Amino acid sequence: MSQFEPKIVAFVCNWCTYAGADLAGTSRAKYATNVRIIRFPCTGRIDFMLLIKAFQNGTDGIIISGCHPNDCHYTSGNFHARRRWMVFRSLIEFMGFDTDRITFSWVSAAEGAKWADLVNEVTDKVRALGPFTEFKNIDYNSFNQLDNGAITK
Amino acid sequence: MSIKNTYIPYQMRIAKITEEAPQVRTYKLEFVNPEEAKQFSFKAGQFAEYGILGEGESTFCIASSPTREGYIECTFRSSGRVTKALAACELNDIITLRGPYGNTFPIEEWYGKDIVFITGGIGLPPLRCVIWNLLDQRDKFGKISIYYGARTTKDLVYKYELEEWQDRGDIDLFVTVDPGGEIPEWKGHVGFVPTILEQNAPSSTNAIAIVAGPPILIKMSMPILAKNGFANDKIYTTLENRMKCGVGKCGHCTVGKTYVCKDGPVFTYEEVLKMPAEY
Amino acid sequence: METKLLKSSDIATLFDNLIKSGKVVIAPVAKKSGKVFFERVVSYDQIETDYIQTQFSAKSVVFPKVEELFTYKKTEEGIEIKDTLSQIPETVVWGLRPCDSSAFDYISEFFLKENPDAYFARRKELTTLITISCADADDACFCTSVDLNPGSTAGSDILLTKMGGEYYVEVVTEKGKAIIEKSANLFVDSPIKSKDEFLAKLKTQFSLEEIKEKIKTAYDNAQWKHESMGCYGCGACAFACPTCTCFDIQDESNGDEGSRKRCWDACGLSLFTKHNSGHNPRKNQTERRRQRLMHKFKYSVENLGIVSCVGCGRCIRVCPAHLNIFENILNVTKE
Amino acid sequence: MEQLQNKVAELFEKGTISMMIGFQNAIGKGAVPCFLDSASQVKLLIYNDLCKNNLAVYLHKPEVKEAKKIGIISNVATLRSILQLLSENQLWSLELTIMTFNSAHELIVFESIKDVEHYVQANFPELTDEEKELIEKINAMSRQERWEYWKDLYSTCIKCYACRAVCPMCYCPQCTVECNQPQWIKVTAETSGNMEWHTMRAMHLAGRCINCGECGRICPVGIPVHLLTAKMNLDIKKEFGAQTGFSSSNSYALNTYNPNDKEGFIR
Repeated sequence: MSQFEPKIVAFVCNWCTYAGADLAGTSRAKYATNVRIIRFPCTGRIDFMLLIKAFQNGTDGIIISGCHPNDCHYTSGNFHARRRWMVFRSLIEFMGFDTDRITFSWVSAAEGAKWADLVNEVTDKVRALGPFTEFKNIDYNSFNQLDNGAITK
Repeated sequence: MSIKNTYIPYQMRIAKITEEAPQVRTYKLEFVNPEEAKQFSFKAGQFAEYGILGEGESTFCIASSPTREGYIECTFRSSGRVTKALAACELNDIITLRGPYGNTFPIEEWYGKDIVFITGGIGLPPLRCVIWNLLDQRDKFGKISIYYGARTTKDLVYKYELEEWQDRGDIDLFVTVDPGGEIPEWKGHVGFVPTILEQNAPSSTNAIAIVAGPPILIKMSMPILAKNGFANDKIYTTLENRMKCGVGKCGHCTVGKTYVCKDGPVFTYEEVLKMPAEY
Repeated sequence: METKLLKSSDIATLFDNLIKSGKVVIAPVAKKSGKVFFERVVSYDQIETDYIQTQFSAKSVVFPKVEELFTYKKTEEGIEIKDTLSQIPETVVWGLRPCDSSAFDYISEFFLKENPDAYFARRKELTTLITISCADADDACFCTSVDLNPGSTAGSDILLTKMGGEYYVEVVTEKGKAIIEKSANLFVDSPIKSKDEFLAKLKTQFSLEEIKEKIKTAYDNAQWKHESMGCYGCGACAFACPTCTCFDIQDESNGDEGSRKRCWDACGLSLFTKHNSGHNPRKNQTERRRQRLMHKFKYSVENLGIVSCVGCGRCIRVCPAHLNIFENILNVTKE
Repeated sequence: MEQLQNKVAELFEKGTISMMIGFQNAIGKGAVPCFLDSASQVKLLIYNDLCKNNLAVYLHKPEVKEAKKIGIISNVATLRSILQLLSENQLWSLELTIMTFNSAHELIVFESIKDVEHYVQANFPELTDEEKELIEKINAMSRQERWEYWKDLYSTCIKCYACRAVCPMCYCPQCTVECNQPQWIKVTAETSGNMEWHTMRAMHLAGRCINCGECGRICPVGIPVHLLTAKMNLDIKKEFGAQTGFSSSNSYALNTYNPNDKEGFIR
């Protein structure tokens, strides 16, 4: 069987990480192709619901990345985001969610190499974790599916 | 078991798109499966559930006349999730259709009578079906008059048909726009529908009135009709409530014990007055 | 009707035979929250026997909280739509209460009388109800007030009543008989017995005839406001109710594939009647609460001739505001 | 009891209040919220240990907003809710007369919001032992066990939204769950959608929840949803030092920041 290739979604800020990823490209750094980058105006705009939606739609791992503290294009967007992530991470941890599949990082526009490393590292980590089936299979053994008649699934 | 599964929709191809007014479109729909077209029949006043797979279903009336076979037409304003998705469709796209549902206007009972239509804005589509039905058998009815108004000239729907009806000569057509909504070239009436109705005072002798439109229009028109001698059981209206199933099961459209979807949507004003005011 | 006796010690064997027959067996199970729900079980030791009433009714067997109506797939050639009727399994419900099974009579009438519902019909056809009569009741139970009783056979296929060391078995329908015949060696014939001394004793809260008469004119009663001001506007009562049948239809999609589902909806939720224009026919919670109660005692009588309240008391137990349906009804029908 | 009834009658007669939110007797459950609009009904009012509902949620009801001059009988949780709502500018249209019974069962009618603050700060509640125990129990589980634990609970959720309906902090005219363009949260009550809903609800209450525990207490399927926000409040207190329902000028922990916030997971 061929090796499992994880799908990874990266939610990144327009001003730093996106430019950083661009730099990685222009400087011809080689990194894993598993990542799909979604650009946001700011890390402050990355709603936690997007993470859940991404997992629901079949991603295996998520990278969230933006400007380093004090570097935010909008002064404080990443500070707000940091607080939100701290709370969110501990909440889903409490709910038993696999937080190993979400990686937070600061990558500046000059850190093309860091971006490439990050993606490679996350891809390796998620590949080792295997496909994220917990969330996808969640409906199949629940009560409503039973009386839906889909018990054989 | 031979219970028909009413939740499985027909697939319909959009054969023609007409932009009626801002946000308002008319689709001409043809059955993808010609077999289904043969089985399908409906009567004036009925409605259907139009849907986009993945988005959901929305309820509106069938705007074409049952006397014209082979296709149906629907007119809708894009406002919610489903209607926005519908409005994003292009020619030849496939949408779904369930129906027809609901009761009908008792057109046979109206033979030989004068008919007065009172409607406004997006209230014309449900009546258009009746109007064309009547016009296709014009000799069976007495005088037909139509009072139709919209906020501005842009918001009038079926502009081309309004002209056609105007030119026929066998209809008294009063098209009006609200004060301030007219453009310099506008030759029709200016004023609210009830005002125009009051000025022209249609006779109630051997006549039927059909009212559809925004609640305010209905509310203001009723006293004028009463003043002109229209009995409550001679006034018809079509109610619209939120609906999901269309067959009297989901419970969304209930007004008291009445299910608008299966007991309606066509009611006489007398029946409406007996219901609790939850519509 | 055949009547039989079954030794208490044989109940597990009967249950195992049901499971071995390959049918889906739904029985009361205690969840991590400590509450008892109907769930699929595969052995007798999973089931909970000590309960007055399950948290939710067994209606989900014939009217699931989420039911896939059909799946679709968009391809180059066109759209393929497949209904899910063939996936419905044969099911046995074990251990529901007489009020619950009598509710099946009402929902069957509702779903099948006019514009019959294919999904419901199929599920109903494949479902057998094994009811256990109530030896205990609590403050919320009021089945005797709606002309039922803790040993009523209405709606059941088999009714079991515990009498000391044995179960008195009433075989109500052919479906029930088929189950009994599969385990015939466990049963012995019995003469018809009186169950009264083994049934829960309940206080009758009101006279149904009187309420049915008085509620006809209760719509404009000013007391509705006082009775329903406390209503928070959640859907708990409707979802717990064995006779509430309202539903919503929703599409769920993932790219070119997806399904259309129906799921429970509740008239107490403010969005239930809200039009897209913002107009809401039932604007206040008072009107919504009134709709629900009037439906139970007036509208369903007018439409189907049945009072659609079976007195199970679930809405009273789950109500966050502790509203009490019979208290409300009594108050709004006072002069 | 009489003390309360007399006081409320007096307030009605003076015209200080035009509606009183309190409790009345109910069959079986002991106490149910009631709404009085004249002194003639005060005999209905009761107050005892069974009066658990957090009445602050009713302050959002259109009928109550209309009545404007409101008397409300509160416990500490209700008082905290009121303070938090004040800090979120939600009660500006109401004239509140706030009452409570102190630990000696004496009726207190607060003169001003400052008094409420002092009273709350002097009687600031901790999480109950039961809640602490459960949180510790869950924290002690392995990740897999936690996942299974919540999954089992969420599978029974029916999306009746009672947790939202009883929450004094859930006052948005349109909840995210009702936004369908796009459909953020599944309407159907399947486990994945239920999980989304509870995560979303908890996140939107992070740093605003006042730990009254109503949502968990009333959940018809018995999901301890209040633990999610209670746990987050513990974190927020630990990390950012913020406490909800402490004063009427609280700032919302997730709406502010400190450049020196310390976290251990961002690389």
